Amino acid sequence: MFSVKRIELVIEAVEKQRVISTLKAVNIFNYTIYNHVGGYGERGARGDLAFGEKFENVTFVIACPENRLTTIIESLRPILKSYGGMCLVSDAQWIIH
Amino acid sequence: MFSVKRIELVIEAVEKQRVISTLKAVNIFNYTIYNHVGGYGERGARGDLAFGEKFENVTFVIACPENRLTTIIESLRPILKSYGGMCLVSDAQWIIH
Amino acid sequence: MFSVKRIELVIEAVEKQRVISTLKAVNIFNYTIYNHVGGYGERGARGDLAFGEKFENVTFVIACPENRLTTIIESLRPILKSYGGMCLVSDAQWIIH
Amino acid sequence: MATITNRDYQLNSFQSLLTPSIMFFALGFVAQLIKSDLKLPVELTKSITIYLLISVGIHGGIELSHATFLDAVPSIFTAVALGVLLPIIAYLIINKVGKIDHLNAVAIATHYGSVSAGTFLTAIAFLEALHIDFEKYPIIMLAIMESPAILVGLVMASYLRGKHLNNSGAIQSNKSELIKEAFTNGSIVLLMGGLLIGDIATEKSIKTILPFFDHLFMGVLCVFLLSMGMEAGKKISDFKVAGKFLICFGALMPLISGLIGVMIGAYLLNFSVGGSTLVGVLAASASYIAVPPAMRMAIPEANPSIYLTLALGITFPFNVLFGIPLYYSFANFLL
Amino acid sequence: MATITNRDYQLNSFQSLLTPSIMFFALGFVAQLIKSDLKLPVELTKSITIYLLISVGIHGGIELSHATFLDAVPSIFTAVALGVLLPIIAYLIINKVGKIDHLNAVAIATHYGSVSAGTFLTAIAFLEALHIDFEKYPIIMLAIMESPAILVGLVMASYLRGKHLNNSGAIQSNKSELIKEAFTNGSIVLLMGGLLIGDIATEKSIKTILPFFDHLFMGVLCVFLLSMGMEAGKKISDFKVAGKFLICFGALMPLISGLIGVMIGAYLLNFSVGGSTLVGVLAASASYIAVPPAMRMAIPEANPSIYLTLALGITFPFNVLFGIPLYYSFANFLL
Amino acid sequence: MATITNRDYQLNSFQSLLTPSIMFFALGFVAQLIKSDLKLPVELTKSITIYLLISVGIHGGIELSHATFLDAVPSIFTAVALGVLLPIIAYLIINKVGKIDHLNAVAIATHYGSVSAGTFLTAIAFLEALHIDFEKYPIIMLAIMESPAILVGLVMASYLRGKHLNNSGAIQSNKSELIKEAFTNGSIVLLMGGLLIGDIATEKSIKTILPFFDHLFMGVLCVFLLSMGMEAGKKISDFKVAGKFLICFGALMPLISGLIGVMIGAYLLNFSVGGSTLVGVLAASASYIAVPPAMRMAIPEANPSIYLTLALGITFPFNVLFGIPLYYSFANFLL
Ligand SMILES: Nc1ncnc2c1ncn2[C@@H]1O[C@H](COP(=O)(O)O)[C@@H](O)[C@H]1O
Ligand SMILES: Nc1ncnc2c1ncn2[C@@H]1O[C@H](COP(=O)(O)O)[C@@H](O)[C@H]1O
Ligand SMILES: Nc1ncnc2c1ncn2[C@@H]1O[C@H](COP(=O)(O)O)[C@@H](O)[C@H]1O
Ligand code: NA
Ligand code: NA
Ligand code: NA
Repeated sequence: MFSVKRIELVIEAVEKQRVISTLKAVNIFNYTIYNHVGGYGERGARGDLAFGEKFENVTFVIACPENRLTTIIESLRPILKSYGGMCLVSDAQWIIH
Repeated sequence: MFSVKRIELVIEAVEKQRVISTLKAVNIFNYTIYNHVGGYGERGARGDLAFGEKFENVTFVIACPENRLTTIIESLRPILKSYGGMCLVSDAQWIIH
Repeated sequence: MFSVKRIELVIEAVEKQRVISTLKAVNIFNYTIYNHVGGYGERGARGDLAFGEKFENVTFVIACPENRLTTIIESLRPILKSYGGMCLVSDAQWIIH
Repeated sequence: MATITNRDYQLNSFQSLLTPSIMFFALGFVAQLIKSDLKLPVELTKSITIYLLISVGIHGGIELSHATFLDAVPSIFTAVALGVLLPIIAYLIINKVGKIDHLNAVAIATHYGSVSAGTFLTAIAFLEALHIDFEKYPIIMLAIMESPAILVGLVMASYLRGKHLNNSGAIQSNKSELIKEAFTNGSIVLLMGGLLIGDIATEKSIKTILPFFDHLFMGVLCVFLLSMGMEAGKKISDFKVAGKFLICFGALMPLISGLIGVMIGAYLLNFSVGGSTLVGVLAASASYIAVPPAMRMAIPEANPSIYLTLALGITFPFNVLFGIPLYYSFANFLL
Repeated sequence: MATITNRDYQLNSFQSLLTPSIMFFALGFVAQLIKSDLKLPVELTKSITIYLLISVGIHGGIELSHATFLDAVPSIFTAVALGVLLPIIAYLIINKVGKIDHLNAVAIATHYGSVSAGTFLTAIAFLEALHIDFEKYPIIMLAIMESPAILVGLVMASYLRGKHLNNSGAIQSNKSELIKEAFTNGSIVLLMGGLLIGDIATEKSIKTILPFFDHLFMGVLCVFLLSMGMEAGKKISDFKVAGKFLICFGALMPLISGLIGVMIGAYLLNFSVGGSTLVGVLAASASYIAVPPAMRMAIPEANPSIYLTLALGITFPFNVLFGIPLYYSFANFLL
Repeated sequence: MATITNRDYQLNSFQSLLTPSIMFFALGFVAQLIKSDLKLPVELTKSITIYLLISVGIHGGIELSHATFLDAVPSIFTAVALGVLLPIIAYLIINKVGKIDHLNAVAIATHYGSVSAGTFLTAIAFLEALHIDFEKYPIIMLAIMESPAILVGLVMASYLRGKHLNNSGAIQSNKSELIKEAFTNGSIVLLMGGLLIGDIATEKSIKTILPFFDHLFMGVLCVFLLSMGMEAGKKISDFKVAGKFLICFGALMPLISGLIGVMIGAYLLNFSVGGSTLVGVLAASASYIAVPPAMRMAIPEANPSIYLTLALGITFPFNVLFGIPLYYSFANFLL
């Protein structure tokens, strides 16, 4: 068991690939992803249309060592700036397997 | 980055609209929602029937300032009382975008 | 409101039943489950195939009293050993209803 | 039809059990029993249900385009009456005989006043396999009978709450909302919409959509029953939550109401053997789509596992496997 | 066809509003208005869209297998021209007349230069109900018109950004990627693929797949329009986000471009009444599938609620209920 | 049939590559290569697979209702033998020639002993396009061949684990559970269920479901192959994970086993050209539905990316594009 940071990023589905590439660029390859996520934010409702997963959210959950946090956050910030979304960071324990 | 409370509410899908209205009534408009959530609790299994998203759970994740927490919780409590469900609160950091 | 541990277990969908039985064996009956979860880890990409929810992840969220944590973790460890997956533990407050 | 010899009938009846649709029901049931990993996507089952409801509606509408509204009045009236009386009878049996607590009893009883489109469709497949004609009014009754029982359930529940229970602090669910929902239910919209469209549209234009809504019907029904067989098979393992009394109830109640229904169809509505069988099926079937969520909202104190297991795991398969041929032979015997 | 008497036409036209497909659209719309809990699985709507696009493509391909590529050149040229000009006209109206800010104006305008396959399919159902023949070139135009407007939108947006706005720190979305996406869109692949396969495959082998792709078409279209009616009904409640000017725009713009389209079809392309109607429909319809996500990526500053509400909640139902018969009568009047 | 001239055959064979179903496979493949955003809902692909398996089963069942069980014994026996021998051959090639480690070798080899219903269905479409008749026993073989290879894989894995590896602390997956799963797999249930129902049901009642299960078959198959083309296109980009040796193996193994299969069909089972081709296809095809999850559970040490890429990205497209016509011409040459 060791301490990690748990990043929870809710963002528009269209930005999925961009997030994955951005993470790769800072050497983060591992993540968990939830598709078809709905929500309501400053940019209105998401996830209620028959066309288009393109107007849904996806959620990324990324567990990373504390010392990687700032790099990751800073790499994601421009995406959050343009396309909105929510990014929460909390503390967690990683169970080694 | 500033501190927020992360509310994670797992509740029956039929109560979705009621939760949204209740949140609105206390001026909380933003949330993230996960549909088709399964689970097992005091009221048995959820989310395994061919008919009916009506017997599934949904999960609301709400990030709010600490000083709004009590109001929100108290507004949700009656719903939890009648229809069961789980409500967890934890600390998180909100990444400003 | 009282303190609990929030366990978040991301594991291959094929192991769903095994996790449920394992939890039952240590007297944990309640959990929330998210199906069709994607991800990327040491064992490559998950959740992008037309056949087979069998190559997807599922996420279990389990809220438990602090004193039950070790038992649960130890019961899950062998599964994590064989089949990979992620297991995060964090602190949360349970809202009594 | 009534002059059919008994032996012929038995042959026919047995053979009819071997219609593809019923064999698919059995296949799904067996797949579940042997714990096969066979799974139909939930969206497939939902899509098929939508298709079947529209199809049945259109079919009925085409036939009814020859009738006047007045002709339908007795059927409509009967449907409402059945929807009101059956849940009361069921409640009395469950609460008085079975000693089940008031609110659980109401929640369960309500299911038996409403109807199961799946059972109705299977009955139609059964009749068509035997080449038995039937009146189309039961399709209207199917649409109508969804709702009244829910209202009766609401009334019973609030009466009993007032009489026997002191209200807990629980939220009272908005009653007018529940009533509205009882009447704007998705199945009702599809059935009634189909009926209307089948009735209004010109014969020519209807013909363009029949290859989809008519020719495929029996085949699609097979996949539906495959899925229903699997659901029934899943639920059957929850038997113990229901307890012995309720298990018996789940098979006896449809028997009682099915026979009542057939008699009403034959003597009151003057339907043929086919039509009377369908009225029997409407009376006998228990709702597993519209009523469960309504009861979950209206009577959160009741245990959903019980009423779902009864409606889906016991009454539905009972009707499909034994009830339908039985109601049919009873109708045959009467007429 | 042009010698049809006016009265006959009116009768036909009214009757045509009662085709099953349009009644299903109305059913979905009403279901939403009465807040029924009716829901079609999203996957069903997507699957049906895929089916319809392939079917229309194959259908067109079979017909085009008799034509040469040269015959199609004028249609292709016209499609591109419409795709370029319509968004510019729309932008000028929205920005100059409506005083809507530049970027929102571009985002909205782009939708009107592209097309809606759903509207096109409804128009085909309409023509077939009236037994009106039509040229198949509009199907190619449908595939082609998806993309040019998106490019025009991109160009306009970056021009206006340079001229009127100082770029915020926001990421500039990769333009070449967006352009690539405009041309490899799923609908284009299905339509073009269907066209090609219908064109190349031998008549014999095509016949084996027609029971699925042809005979069921009109029936499946009903379910599609049911779903579209529900979407339109959902969006209609968002009216207020659009504001009065844009609501009017959502009904007037298709009128203008529809009439222009019919004239182009009739006089420039020398199409029959049926074909000219379809060109009108292509010009009049606004994209609600391909363009919204493209604009979301290209112009994140614009408000998606506005353009989605306009395209789906106003222009689509307007075209289905009033536009199509209108463009048809205009074509009828011209020819 | 065997007297067909060589030139005729070549023409036919090329033309057969232009059947709609195979063109749809190519369309899906190309869509993926040009990175189109085209997506079929996963539930659609699953639903179609269910439909196709039932249809093929029913079809076979109808034909087999004229045969006795004894007639099927040689086919059944052959199916089991192939399922046992092919994975052993494949294992030896992979491990001895390719020097791939034991457990990965077993996991991969197992896939080649089992079958791919998608390949089989494509072969049927191919034969029907050429108007070639075929025996129905291969359908039974398709159902039977799903399982034995999985058992062989389990046995090989535990033998090799004992011999070459000291067991890590990893959980031993429950073997009896895995064996049970091998025989109650969803595809087997659907195929066998369909066969049984097609066999038992009366001709009259079967006719009512053929518009759905028969007439639509070839059209639905097109959508299935569109989806398979997309999957294959996705997987092809994972080529490098497999390495050169395994890529060659993915194309050579089906060649070897396909030719063996054709010979067995022609000489041992005395099938016609059509039937022998199908036996070849059964032998040549690699499972991508039943076996991968079984191997994932039974041999968690092996890398799923490798066996999925091989079965789905290499062997499947190889068989669809080259294998099937090749096995057919070989059968043609032999008979
Ligand atoms: N306070 C919040 N709590 C939970 N989720 C939020 C919150 N704010 C935004 N979101 C999520 O982030 C998405 C995009 O937010 P926005 O960019 O503000 O529209 C929304 O659709 C929600 O899913
Ligand atoms: N201890 C727990 N941990 C995780 N989820 C829970 C827990 N208890 C209840 N839940 C979730 O809350 C839902 C409703 O709970 P209940 O009202 O107890 O039936 C369940 O279906 C689960 O999804
Ligand atoms: N660092 C991480 N952050 C988030 N999710 C992870 C992480 N590592 C692994 N996972 C999840 O756990 C699954 C299995 O991981 P693995 O066993 O490493 O392949 C992946 O598919 C991811 O969903
Ligand atoms: Na009833
Ligand atoms: Na347009
Ligand atoms: Na094989």
